[in-house]
Amino acid sequence: MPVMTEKANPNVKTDKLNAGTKENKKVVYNTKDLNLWYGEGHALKNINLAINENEVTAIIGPSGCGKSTYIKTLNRMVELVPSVKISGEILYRERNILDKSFKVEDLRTSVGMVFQKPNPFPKSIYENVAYGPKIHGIRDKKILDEIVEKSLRGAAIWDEVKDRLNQNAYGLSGGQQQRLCIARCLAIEPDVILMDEPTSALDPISTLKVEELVQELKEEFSIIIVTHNMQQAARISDKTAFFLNGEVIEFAETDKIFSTPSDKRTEDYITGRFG
Amino acid sequence: MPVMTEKANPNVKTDKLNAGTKENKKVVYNTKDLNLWYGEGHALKNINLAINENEVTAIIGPSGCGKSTYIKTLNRMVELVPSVKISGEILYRERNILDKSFKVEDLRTSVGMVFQKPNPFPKSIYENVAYGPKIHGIRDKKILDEIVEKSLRGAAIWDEVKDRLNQNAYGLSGGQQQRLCIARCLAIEPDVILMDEPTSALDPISTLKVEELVQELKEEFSIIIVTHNMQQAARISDKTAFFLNGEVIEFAETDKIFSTPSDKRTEDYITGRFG
Amino acid sequence: MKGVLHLAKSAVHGNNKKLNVREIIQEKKKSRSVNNVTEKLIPKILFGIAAISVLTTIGIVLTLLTETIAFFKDVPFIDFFTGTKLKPLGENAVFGVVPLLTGTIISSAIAMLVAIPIGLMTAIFLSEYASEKLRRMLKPLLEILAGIPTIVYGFFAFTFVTPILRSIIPGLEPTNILSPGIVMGIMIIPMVASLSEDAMSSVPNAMREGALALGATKLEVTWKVVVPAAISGIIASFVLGISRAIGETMIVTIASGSSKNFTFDVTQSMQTMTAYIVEVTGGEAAAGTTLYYSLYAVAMTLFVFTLIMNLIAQYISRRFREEY
Amino acid sequence: GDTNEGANGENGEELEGSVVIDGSGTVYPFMARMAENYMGEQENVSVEVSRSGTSAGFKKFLAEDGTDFNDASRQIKDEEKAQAEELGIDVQEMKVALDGITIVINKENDWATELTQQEVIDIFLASAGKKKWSDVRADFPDEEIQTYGPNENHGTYEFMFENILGEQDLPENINLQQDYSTLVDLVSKDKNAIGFFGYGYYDSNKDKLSAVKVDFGNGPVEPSLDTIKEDGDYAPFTRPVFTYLNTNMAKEKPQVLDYAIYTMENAQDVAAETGFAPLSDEDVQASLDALNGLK
Amino acid sequence: MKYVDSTQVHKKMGSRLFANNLAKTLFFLATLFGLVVLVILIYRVLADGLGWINFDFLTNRLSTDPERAGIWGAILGTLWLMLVVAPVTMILGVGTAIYLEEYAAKGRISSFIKTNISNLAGVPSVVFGILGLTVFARALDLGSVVLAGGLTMALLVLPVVVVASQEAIRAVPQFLREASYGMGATKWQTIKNVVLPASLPGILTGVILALSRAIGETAPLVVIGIPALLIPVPDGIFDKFTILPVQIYYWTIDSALVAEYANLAAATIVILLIVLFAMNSIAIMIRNKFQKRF
Ligand SMILES: Nc1ncnc2c1ncn2[C@@H]1O[C@H](COP(=O)(O)OP(=O)(O)OP(=O)(O)O)[C@@H](O)[C@H]1O
Ligand SMILES: Nc1ncnc2c1ncn2[C@@H]1O[C@H](COP(=O)(O)OP(=O)(O)OP(=O)(O)O)[C@@H](O)[C@H]1O
Ligand SMILES: [Mg+2]
Ligand SMILES: [Mg+2]
Repeated sequence: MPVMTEKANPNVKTDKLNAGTKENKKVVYNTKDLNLWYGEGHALKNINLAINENEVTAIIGPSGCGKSTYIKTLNRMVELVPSVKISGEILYRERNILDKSFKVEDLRTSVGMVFQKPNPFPKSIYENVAYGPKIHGIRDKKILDEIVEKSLRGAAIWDEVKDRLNQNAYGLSGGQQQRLCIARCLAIEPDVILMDEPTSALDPISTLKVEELVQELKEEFSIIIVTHNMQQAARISDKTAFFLNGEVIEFAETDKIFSTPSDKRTEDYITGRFG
Repeated sequence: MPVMTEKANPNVKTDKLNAGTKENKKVVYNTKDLNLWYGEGHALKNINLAINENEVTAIIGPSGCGKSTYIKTLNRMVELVPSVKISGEILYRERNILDKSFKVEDLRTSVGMVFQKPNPFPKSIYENVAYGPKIHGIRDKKILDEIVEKSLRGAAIWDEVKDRLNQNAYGLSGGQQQRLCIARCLAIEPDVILMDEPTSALDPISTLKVEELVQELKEEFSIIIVTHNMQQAARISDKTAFFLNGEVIEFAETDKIFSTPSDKRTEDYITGRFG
Repeated sequence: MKGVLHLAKSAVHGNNKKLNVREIIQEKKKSRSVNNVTEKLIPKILFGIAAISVLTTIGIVLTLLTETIAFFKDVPFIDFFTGTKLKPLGENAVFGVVPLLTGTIISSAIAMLVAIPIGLMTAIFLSEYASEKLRRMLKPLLEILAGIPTIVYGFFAFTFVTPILRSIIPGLEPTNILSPGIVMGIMIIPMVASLSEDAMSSVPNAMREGALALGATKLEVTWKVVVPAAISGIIASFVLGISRAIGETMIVTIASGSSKNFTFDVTQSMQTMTAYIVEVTGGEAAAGTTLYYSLYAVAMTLFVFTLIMNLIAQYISRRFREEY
Repeated sequence: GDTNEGANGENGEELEGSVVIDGSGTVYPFMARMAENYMGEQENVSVEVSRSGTSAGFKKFLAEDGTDFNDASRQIKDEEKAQAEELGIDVQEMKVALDGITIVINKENDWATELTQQEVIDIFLASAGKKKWSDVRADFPDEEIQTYGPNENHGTYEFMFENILGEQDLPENINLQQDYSTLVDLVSKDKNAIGFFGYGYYDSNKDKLSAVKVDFGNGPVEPSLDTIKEDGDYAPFTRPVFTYLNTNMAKEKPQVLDYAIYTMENAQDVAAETGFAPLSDEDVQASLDALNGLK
Repeated sequence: MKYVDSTQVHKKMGSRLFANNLAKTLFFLATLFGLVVLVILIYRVLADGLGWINFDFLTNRLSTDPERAGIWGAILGTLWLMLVVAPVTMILGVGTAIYLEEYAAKGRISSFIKTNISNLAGVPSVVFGILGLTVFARALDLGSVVLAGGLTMALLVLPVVVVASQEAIRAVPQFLREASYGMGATKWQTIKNVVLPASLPGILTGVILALSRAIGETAPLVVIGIPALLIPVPDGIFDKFTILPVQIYYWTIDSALVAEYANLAAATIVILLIVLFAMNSIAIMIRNKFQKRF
């Protein structure tokens, strides 16, 4: 393993990689020396990543490498596991979200999340989308109507559901449910959207629709997407981070990662030699 | 699929194959035109197989091809599934076991079975082995002691457990438990032993021990063993039957199957091209 | 915070003039500090609610204990628990709890003599012999049996079972401990059956297959493998059944009369602890008398009895939880 | 209800509130019927009748916030009076009907249909040692006597114990019951049974039990509404039954007093309906006078 | 050397199979026993009571005269009782369940509360009656009114609701909670808006079962003290009351006195069983309708 030495000082490496991106974009998430343990298990090791605004950043890596853990750390969802311990810093818009004074609810209002399995609430389609605005205190029916329509349009599902907004969301197909979940997430107009394998439970056609949607959404939002599917990462992301055993092995422009990875392990993974 | 025509008259084919075996061995199980349905699902299709005494017969094939179903038909264990329907004949020592007049309990006394997952009773080691003889009416403590020792020796586990015969069987390791189950099966001195992937839940060392044991046991018993592990079949069996989609594709000497299979699909499976 | 988000907003949402949800949300957030208070208060309130169940237990123990202590000032502890004479009314009241204890124990014993074999056999039939279809048909019927109020069983014992028994057993008194004991047993059958069935159903099939493959008949599999493997759950169901029988009130109140004689003759009327409580509360309510305190002493005894049974059942099913 | 407004009550006025009655199970049928009739007239008054037994009832009656009436099948005792005084409760005795202690036997019992007063006493007296029927009279069957009666909760028991047996011990094996229905059942099913309770309970179970004709010296007398009188043929086993009124309550709650007056006005009718012998007119008037004095 | 003689085994097989069949028959008969009793019981009750059920019986007040007696008071009493038990037990039961499932650390306190609840479930109902008599009827000086009875019953059935609610809450998948947290919802908002609505069917089923237990219980109310004759019907929770099972009780023990009372008791049992059956059917319907939605 010749790259071992590089890994020993990941800061340097990631900075170097960041330097390779378009300089005019702002950094939305800056992760510094992040370490995370589940009890004794060291799940994230010295993560350093700077994620840009209005880009799609893909996170790839074999199962168990810590992708979900990382993305769930970005909105502190990982804290729902009681045994979790975290060290390091994650700066979101320059503020350390791991700071105790930072309210997770505020963070999660600005940072939306879409999960691997579509997880609509067992409520009507309308109520699903209106859920976020409502819990944040928006009661005005007219405003809610507007938000719902706008969000469903934003998630490219409006035409399919506009006639049955009051039906239960569980009547939708898996792909529709996932787009509904995206709409739900858009409804509170987040700044960043985290997506954890949003298409892994979907059929190819629905996958395509969600991928297109992601491409559109990046105009307005910053998107971080975890995926098992290398082709997907190549298709839709601007940057790609490759995780292995809880470490970031490589982080660079997607083109570069998939054409000329600088790390042997990245190459092995991308060419399907393991994982 | 060029073999299709052969399959249409499987009798011929199997007989041909049988003809290839050492002629001096008696047939212990002769399956004729066996068909089996789970409700609507046709799980075994026109099976014809003649299995010899004092040999190890391996049954291989991809998952879901009907291996377990077949072997469980041989001791009519498959009838525990309420929806099962069976047609055809299975002659065990010349008597059709599918005949209603045939008592399953008698059959199962002559035909032992070892399961995929070790399933000792939650009793002492001694009681596990003595269970069979006891239900068959042997009460004499001295005879039972002898049977237990002989069976445990036969299953190559006597030395490991002789000092703790009264301890619970659940204290044993997985491999030991499996050999205990074999001992339990030996205790009723069966004629045939059916084994359904007996080593798939075991570590390599325990697997080796069980494989050695099978080799020894064939001196006294006829053994039919289902296995996922091609190497295992090659190592321990005399004959091998290859199942696919509920059909017997090929049945021949193990050497022949693994060196010069006559069916393309057998070859594909053995060389790992599917399954 | 506000600054940052404004920044973000203007960067991303500069084009949307019509509706700016993010801004609205920020506005609302500011005016809703109440939220934090609720968030902090709710767990405390819920804890308070959860504590009520504990308070109930404490309440029961305290009410019983204080009056019981008063009772033992009047009647010596030893006399109460060894006295075979109970004559709570009239001039020379005597308080010996033994007649009530024998009444309770005998009625429970009769009940369990009915409930254990029939309940266990029912469980075995449902778990080992019945087809899935039959089981799905029979179980709800047993649930109905379990859901019938005890007063109905009391009526049944008094107006139906007793007359039948009396035509068979000539010496049987019109109120006797036998009839309610049997009916209580019938009432407990579904409980024993369903808990035992649960225990047996959780014995893995692999175990049954192992035995069947040795040529065992179903009976042998059941009796020598399944039942031993599920024995702790089965015994726990028996213990819970006993606890239920001890605490059962209306059936014995109606059908067993109120004789306080110390006897072991099941054809006679006997009183259980529960029936005594009903009789005394129904008949007497003036606080401060020994009779009044005796009510609490008996209730305390009953409470301790059932508590021990429940703890035993919990202990058995926890300690010997089947590990396959 | 189909009550006409204003056409009811002592003063024709609509009353409301509750009247709480407890006490003797013997008097219960009388009182329950009375209460029911009363509520037919005074829609908004709720009369509850319980039956804990005379003594137990007195305990509830003689307490703070006690019951308004206590039915009693015996007269109030001195201790009870003393306690009432202590609590400042002014008790008004109201004799409401007459009851005969009826000695009942099984229908199949054809030997003991007539007994002398002494024989009855002996049967229920432990010290008399009459364990078998043949001990009572030589020509009676050689079988054990089974004695039954209401338990100590009941005034009937006390009347039997104090007035008939002269406070002497009852047999050890006497079967004392709380519920009269149980007693009726027990006696009706036991050939060797002999029991005692109020006439009313016999009256409504005549098909199941026989009453013993008691010879008080002038030939056997059957208990009946005619013979049960304070000066009638059955007088030795006759006792008045009472209800006791807490006059403090009567003064506080008009409905209580109204009910008391109603009870006395209708006592004779209701008594006959419920198996009691009616009072004499003088007795009724005496009570009414006392009650009217409370107004 | 052979120990197991196969001819021997074969010979014995017959008797072993016979034993098996015999046992099977026996087990089946045992199962049938309970059901036969059920049939007899229902038949008896119907035979005794059905002829007495008519409109007047349902709408008349209590009376000592069996011809005129009705159970209107008991019906209203039962309803009033439910009106107290349902909200009280629901608030206490669901609150406890939320606390145990969502807030309490899985430590000493929560396991203590859990043990306590399962013990409470085993306390005889008559002891609850004494608690009710001492605390609600006497100490709080409520008397034997609906409220006192209802509170007593609510505590009695509390474990049923707690356990059912806990199960329902546990059945709400974690991903729904995550979805809500992911929107920036607070814990209580998540519980209130997601967890509770999703577990509502399970909770309701538990509450209905608890209610049906409550209206079938007799002993606690007899202990608290319900008068044998209570003609007025209750108008509120501070009124004295009677309920169907208590009415059955009094009529049963008085039946030797007035034979027709046994018929009235049977008729009341029919009504009570119908009510319970309806309630259980509703519970089962809710359970089936909302089963496995996630
Ligand atoms: N709740 C948990 N408790 C303990 N360990 C956990 C927990 N969740 C994840 N882990 C461990 O942390 C490591 C990283 O898990 P994570 O779910 O982040 O992987 P992943 O890259 O998302 O994998 P996949 O592609 O399978 O989703 C794994 O070793 C996993 O076993
Ligand atoms: N109890 C059952 N009910 C219905 N279908 C069944 C049942 N058991 C097996 N099958 C079906 O019958 C077919 C053969 O199953 P079987 O278990 O015999 O396969 P197998 O070769 O043993 O597979 P594996 O290697 O996975 O054990 C499969 O399609 C399976 O789905
Ligand atoms: Mg993941
Ligand atoms: Mg298999």
